[in-house]
Amino acid sequence: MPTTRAERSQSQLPQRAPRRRLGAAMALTAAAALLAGCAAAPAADDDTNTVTFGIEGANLGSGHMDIHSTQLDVSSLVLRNVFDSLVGQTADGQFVPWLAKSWEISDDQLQYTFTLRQDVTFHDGEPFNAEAVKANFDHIVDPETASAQAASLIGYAEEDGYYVGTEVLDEYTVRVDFSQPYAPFLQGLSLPQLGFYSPKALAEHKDDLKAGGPGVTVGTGPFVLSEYTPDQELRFTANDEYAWPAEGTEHQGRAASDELVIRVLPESASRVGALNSGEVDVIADVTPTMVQEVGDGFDVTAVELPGIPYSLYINEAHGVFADPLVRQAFRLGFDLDAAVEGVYDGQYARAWSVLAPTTPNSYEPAVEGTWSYDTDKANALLDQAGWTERDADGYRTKDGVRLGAVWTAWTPVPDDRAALADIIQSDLRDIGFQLARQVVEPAQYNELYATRAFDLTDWGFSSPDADVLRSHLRTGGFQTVSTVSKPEIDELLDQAVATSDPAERERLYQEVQRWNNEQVLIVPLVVPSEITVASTSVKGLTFDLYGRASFYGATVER
Amino acid sequence: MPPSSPDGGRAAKRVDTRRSASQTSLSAPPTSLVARALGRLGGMLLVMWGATTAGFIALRAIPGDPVDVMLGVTASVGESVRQQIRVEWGLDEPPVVQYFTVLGRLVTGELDSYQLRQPVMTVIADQAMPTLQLTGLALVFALGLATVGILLARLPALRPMVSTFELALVSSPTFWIGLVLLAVFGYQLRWFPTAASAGLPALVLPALTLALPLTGIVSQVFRQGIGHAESQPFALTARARGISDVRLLSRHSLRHAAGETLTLSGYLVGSLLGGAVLVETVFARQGLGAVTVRAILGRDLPMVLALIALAAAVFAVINLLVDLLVARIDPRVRMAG
Amino acid sequence: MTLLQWRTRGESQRGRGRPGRGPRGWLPTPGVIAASLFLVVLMAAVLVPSLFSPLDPLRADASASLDAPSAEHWFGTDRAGRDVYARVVHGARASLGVGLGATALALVAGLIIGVVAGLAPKMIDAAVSRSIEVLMAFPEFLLALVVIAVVGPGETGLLVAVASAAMPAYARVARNQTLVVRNAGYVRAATVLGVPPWRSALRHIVPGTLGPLLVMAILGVGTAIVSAAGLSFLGLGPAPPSPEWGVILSEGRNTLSTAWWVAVFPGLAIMAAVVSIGTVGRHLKTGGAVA
Amino acid sequence: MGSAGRTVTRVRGLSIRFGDAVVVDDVAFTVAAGECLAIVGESGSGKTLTGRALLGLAPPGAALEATELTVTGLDARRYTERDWRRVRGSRVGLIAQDALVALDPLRRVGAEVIEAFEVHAAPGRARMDAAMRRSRVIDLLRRVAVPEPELRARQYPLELSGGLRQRALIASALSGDPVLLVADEPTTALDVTVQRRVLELLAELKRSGIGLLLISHDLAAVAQLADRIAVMHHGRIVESRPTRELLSAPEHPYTRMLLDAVPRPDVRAEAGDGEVVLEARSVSKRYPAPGRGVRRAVDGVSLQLRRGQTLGIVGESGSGKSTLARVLLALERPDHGEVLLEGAPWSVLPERRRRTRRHALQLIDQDPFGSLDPRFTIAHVLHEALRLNDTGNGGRAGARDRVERAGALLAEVGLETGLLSRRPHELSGGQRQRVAIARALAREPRVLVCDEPVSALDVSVQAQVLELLERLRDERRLSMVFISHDLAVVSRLADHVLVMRDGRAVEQGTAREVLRHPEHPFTRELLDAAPRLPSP
Repeated sequence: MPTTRAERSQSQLPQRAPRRRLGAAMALTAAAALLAGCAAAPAADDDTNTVTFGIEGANLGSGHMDIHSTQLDVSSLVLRNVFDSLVGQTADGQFVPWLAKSWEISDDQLQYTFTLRQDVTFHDGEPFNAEAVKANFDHIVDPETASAQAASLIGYAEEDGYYVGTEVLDEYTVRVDFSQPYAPFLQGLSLPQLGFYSPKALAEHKDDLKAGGPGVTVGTGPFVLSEYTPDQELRFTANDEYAWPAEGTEHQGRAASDELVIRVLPESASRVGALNSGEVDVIADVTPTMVQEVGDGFDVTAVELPGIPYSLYINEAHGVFADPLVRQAFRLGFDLDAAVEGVYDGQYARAWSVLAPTTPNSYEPAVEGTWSYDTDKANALLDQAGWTERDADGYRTKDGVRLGAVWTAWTPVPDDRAALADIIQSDLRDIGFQLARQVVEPAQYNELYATRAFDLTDWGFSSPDADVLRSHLRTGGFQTVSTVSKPEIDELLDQAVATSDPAERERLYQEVQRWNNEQVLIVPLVVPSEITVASTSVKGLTFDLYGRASFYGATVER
Repeated sequence: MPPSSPDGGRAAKRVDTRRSASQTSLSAPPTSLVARALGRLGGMLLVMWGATTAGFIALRAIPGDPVDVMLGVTASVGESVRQQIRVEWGLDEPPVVQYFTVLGRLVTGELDSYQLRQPVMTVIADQAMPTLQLTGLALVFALGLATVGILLARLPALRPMVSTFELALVSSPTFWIGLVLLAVFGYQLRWFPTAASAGLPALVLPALTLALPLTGIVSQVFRQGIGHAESQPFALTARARGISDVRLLSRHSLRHAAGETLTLSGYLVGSLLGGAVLVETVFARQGLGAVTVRAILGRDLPMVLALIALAAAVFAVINLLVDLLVARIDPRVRMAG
Repeated sequence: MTLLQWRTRGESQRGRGRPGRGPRGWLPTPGVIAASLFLVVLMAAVLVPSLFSPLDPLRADASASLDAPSAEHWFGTDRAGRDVYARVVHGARASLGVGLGATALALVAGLIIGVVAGLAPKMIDAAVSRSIEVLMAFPEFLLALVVIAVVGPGETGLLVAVASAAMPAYARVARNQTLVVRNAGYVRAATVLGVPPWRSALRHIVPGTLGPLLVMAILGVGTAIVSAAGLSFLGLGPAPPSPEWGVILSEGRNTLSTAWWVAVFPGLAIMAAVVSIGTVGRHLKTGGAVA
Repeated sequence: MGSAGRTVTRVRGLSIRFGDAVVVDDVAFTVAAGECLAIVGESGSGKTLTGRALLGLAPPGAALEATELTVTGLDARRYTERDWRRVRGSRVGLIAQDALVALDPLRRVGAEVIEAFEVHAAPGRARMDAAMRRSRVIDLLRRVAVPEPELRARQYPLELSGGLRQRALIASALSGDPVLLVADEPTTALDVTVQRRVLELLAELKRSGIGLLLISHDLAAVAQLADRIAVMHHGRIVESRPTRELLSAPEHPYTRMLLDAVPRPDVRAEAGDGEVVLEARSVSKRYPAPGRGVRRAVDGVSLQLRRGQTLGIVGESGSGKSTLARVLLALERPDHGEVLLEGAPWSVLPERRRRTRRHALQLIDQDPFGSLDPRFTIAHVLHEALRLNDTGNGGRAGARDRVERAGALLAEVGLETGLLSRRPHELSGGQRQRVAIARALAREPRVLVCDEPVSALDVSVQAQVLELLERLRDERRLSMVFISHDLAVVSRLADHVLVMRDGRAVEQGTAREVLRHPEHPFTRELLDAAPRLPSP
């Protein structure tokens, strides 16, 4: 149930025992303090309470500053500070009023009517009202926006979409219409992607939104973007007018700190280094191995990400995977438990299902323990499938053809995934299965992907709603690797998206998960966690369902 | 020199026979400075144009739709959106039209990056600073260290050591040097911050990384140059005047070695952008190197072309500076015109 | 002329009194001997890697992830629990292969382009020389990146990229050398004898140009290995999990603070290989083995 | 000689070794103030090392021994490098062979000239002001008769002509007021006319009281200047006597050989009246000069060569001799005019059509080393030529007896067949030139163009090669174009002479006319300047 899940996921990671001798540790601390002193010196503007946050940054600077068009997690992480949503979602998955005081859903579930707060203004002084909501939603579904995520969150699609349009009923009342029931809507609304730009910014800076910047990235949030150096730094100042946090938020009124500085530090090691030396107060996107590098005196928060775990996607229409026996054998042919333990040092959980346990109202615990490393069984299955001969290199063959598949990934492959793949590859060799890996550049990957010209690929897709499965399993879905039509699963998914009763939805998605477990189309590998590490001097830091740090109530005690 | 001198012509011919084709007559009046500068400028533009054209052709040959790149790997958008983007960026035009459009926009500075959605000039201007700081400090380090190496190598006892060290530096991959420095001084000793944006202290290790192979090459070439100069007949005559070793170095051989070293240094400085790619990756720094890698991996044609043009321009400008400097040092070059 | 004869250890000038160049100056120093030995061992590792490491470079062992160097794993293990020593030994083939292959390719292409330019009419020579200049205006690494972007990553792409980056230098030297040789007395003599130009080119000019290029190439192999490692380091090298020094190195860079051995040993291997090649190459150059 | 003053240097029992090789062996000599001692020897005789020993500038690796080595009366055997430094420049000055490379090309002439003075200036007046330096430089340049010394001091060595450069070098050696000058081949790289003036300058210095140690390979060049001559051979001084005595009655066979080898101006009777084999009709060849304009390398030269004739072409360096040779050989196409070979068009033909007739006209080049591909064995070199004959005759039959024919060719030029397997760098200069001649003969030529064929050779070898050429010409009834800067050499072989200057043929005619009754002043100047031994 949601409550227990949230508790389970938001666990404090155990601190590792300090590995270095005390003397060394002290010397290092001294050095760190010295450097911190140096680094802090120019910014010693006594009264200002500044929180500094180090992030990986990914491709944020590459035109992903428009919350409506981007699909990057980092955009949400950073821009949450500027943009508020109509509804909020508490840690236990409940939807609560935010910019909307209340909402009503029609019985046929085709109309959502929102009553807005009347005291909200944008950073540029524009009032937040029904017109602003409509302008933003119109912007999201405008083809020119080329929205990669927001449009699908709102239920818009060029064909067979759910979203019909937005109507202004009066100054503070707005109605969103759907052509058929679309259950994930509130979920989507609670995300920064469906946040609100000042209509003035939308009109005047339409072409600059992707590049972003002060005066362009203008929302209603607790922080105002005041300085922006792409790929280096974002500076925010507290929005003094702010008085409209989501219901149930502990902190109230203006943000607790005066200034929030987000520094882009792409390398995991350098983020940890910066944290240890006091250059930054909080870091995000910490890898499991790097957690060990964090010294004493820091809070580590790990939140298992909802959505689809990091998984292998099998193209059953291609090569040897057409045979279900081979798919079964493939899954049994590598020691996932040992691999995940070895690569992630026990910081990430091994995945069982195509949905992560933290995905609200959907997880199927019954699939746990249903498959594990078993070379005897895998060998037997392959024998049964007719792959009985072995060639000089020890690989199985059938009719002179070697048993093998190509795993296509796009560059860059993070170290942990590469190591995981190395182990999988090595294990599969023992059962006579040759798994080759092909790492291509994103552009080339897209070419291959468009025609599904590969056997196997990999990614993880975090999402707050189980509906993410629709794009991954439904026939013809954008992220559906298999090109084989499967009416039974399509129907289940369509049913689920139109169902708003949580229990019924959960039942439907559990069925989907069991189905995948039998079919072996997606092989889940590991449930990643968002790991954030903060100095203990940081107070009031909170986390959302994705483990993203929220700085509204955060301050640093110097 | 006065062309009227009857001896002048003869001197010229003797030069011809003695030192191959590179040296020629002195009797010709020097071409006017303006004309020469214009010639150089023209050559520079030609090289830039050639390089960008080659880049355009190469990038057109690459498989992969730039629209995919703009959208990202996991973006789900329909065909009409893609078409919309294609029209917006002129990607639906025939290649020749695209070529001239891109070239025209490059010249006027209006060319926008596919990925970054800002004018490439802005991106380059923004990112040039970190790279300039990096390469600038690297140059300072390289010259300083090379001087130390050269001075140490004057002591015969230390010469083999210096030379071995040089060879090791020249032979090590830049990024590996970076990693070792990072591991030793960053993680183990913690003398320097490992975070990229921690100001000057954070610049030390990357600059050192970039500088070390450079040091090796420069000091090697410089020492060879001095050795070569001191084996020339004029060094014998100079010694026969009773001058000291120090004077031989400072008044004679230093200048001879400086010419070659400058030429090489110019080439190396031009290739620092390439080195910056690796160093910026290792140290996770921002800068043109990082932009380059991302632009190429992302098929960001406009960005790549701008970077190529920039590299060609840097190359040409540095060459020009080096030529001017060498001509200042070496009258033979100056007179060859 | 007497002066030159005194330069016992210096490089001898082409075509000028070097009658008595015996085995003097050709005596290898201990460094050269050590370097040669290392190269022999390296070549053996390229041909029969299992001779040096019985362990499988691809064998992963999740339970032995990032083990420090020990008697069992001389260079420790990487994150997937593979033996770093075995990977370094087996990586020699790819690294040296690319280094040698790329150099050979650059040499041959540069030789052909350079000789053709050197012999062709002025117009063509000017065009080719300009093109070479354009290529040289690219920083080597940028050129390699662009080539990889065109050819695609992987061992072949790597080889072609490194070769393309190195080629302009060879072409330039080949062209200049061709111009020198073309005006050499013996080529003029051949013309006067009535030797057809194509035969003169094949028998005199190409071999005459090849000498300096070969010396350049010997040293170039080291540079090529380093460039290839750099590109592999950026993830543009051979497909995983095949061992290649640059690849192994880049696998180790994020574990630098916890497991230095993954990155340090392949780096040492590159350095040792390149230093050895450089030492032997210089010795051959000054010893004048390539006439 | 009578003019000798006090002894400035005395050497006894000087030996210099490199490891086991003794290159200077028990050498003894003295030089007095105002006296000139010339050490004459061929390359490798140890004469340069001997001169260098007086400056303490033996190359690394040289072991030096002497029972006596005094410089201005001081025992120099125990000198440290520091002591030597005080001696160099201030007591002993060095004038090296080639001023183009002996002066630092990157420094102004003035700086080079003043350096020794600067270094040795007494510490008391350490700070010399610029005006003083300048006036000292001007004085020095004046002393060596450099015109416009103010201008020259500001120029770089490269901007000076060869003669001026050599004078500047002498000035730089004089700068520290030395009492002894070691002049190592001071005139070798110079044209005869310039050479003469430099020798006159040295003679003047000698008269002013400086002791001069002159080192040269050229007996004739030093004969007028030297008071005494020491002949060096294989590291030993084989004979050392006053000049006149030595020239008139040489005692040692080697000295006699050297004397005999000196080419003496001679006039050959007109020979050959057969048909015209090679003809140039007012040919011109221009090269674009750097900057703007053109340089006329050959300007309207006409000549005729009949069967059996030898046409000598004389001129100083840069006069266009070699360009003319290349035009005659059709290695360059003339801008104007035409060359005819055996009465048929030659220079106007495309190379493809010329190739079948190339064998008739062969070349002996100046640099015997450069003209042989260093990668080829001698057999290979000769086969390359022989094979062309075979294919030219339509049959490829010759392959088998090629070795035999190559051997025969070597025998004809006086070489052993054992050399066939050698490579050029294993041969001596004379041997190489013989191989080049053999290769030319392999193609059965009718005309031989010899471009400075002996100028790179030692005098003794020079004479042998000239003899060989003469013999071959007569035996094979060859016509010959013989190009040289050395009038004496030309006069020995040529029956017709053409004098070139600045690309033009200033005078041409039979050897008798031109050498006995020169009309053009330049020809007369050349004849005057040619060094010759004083008639005994």
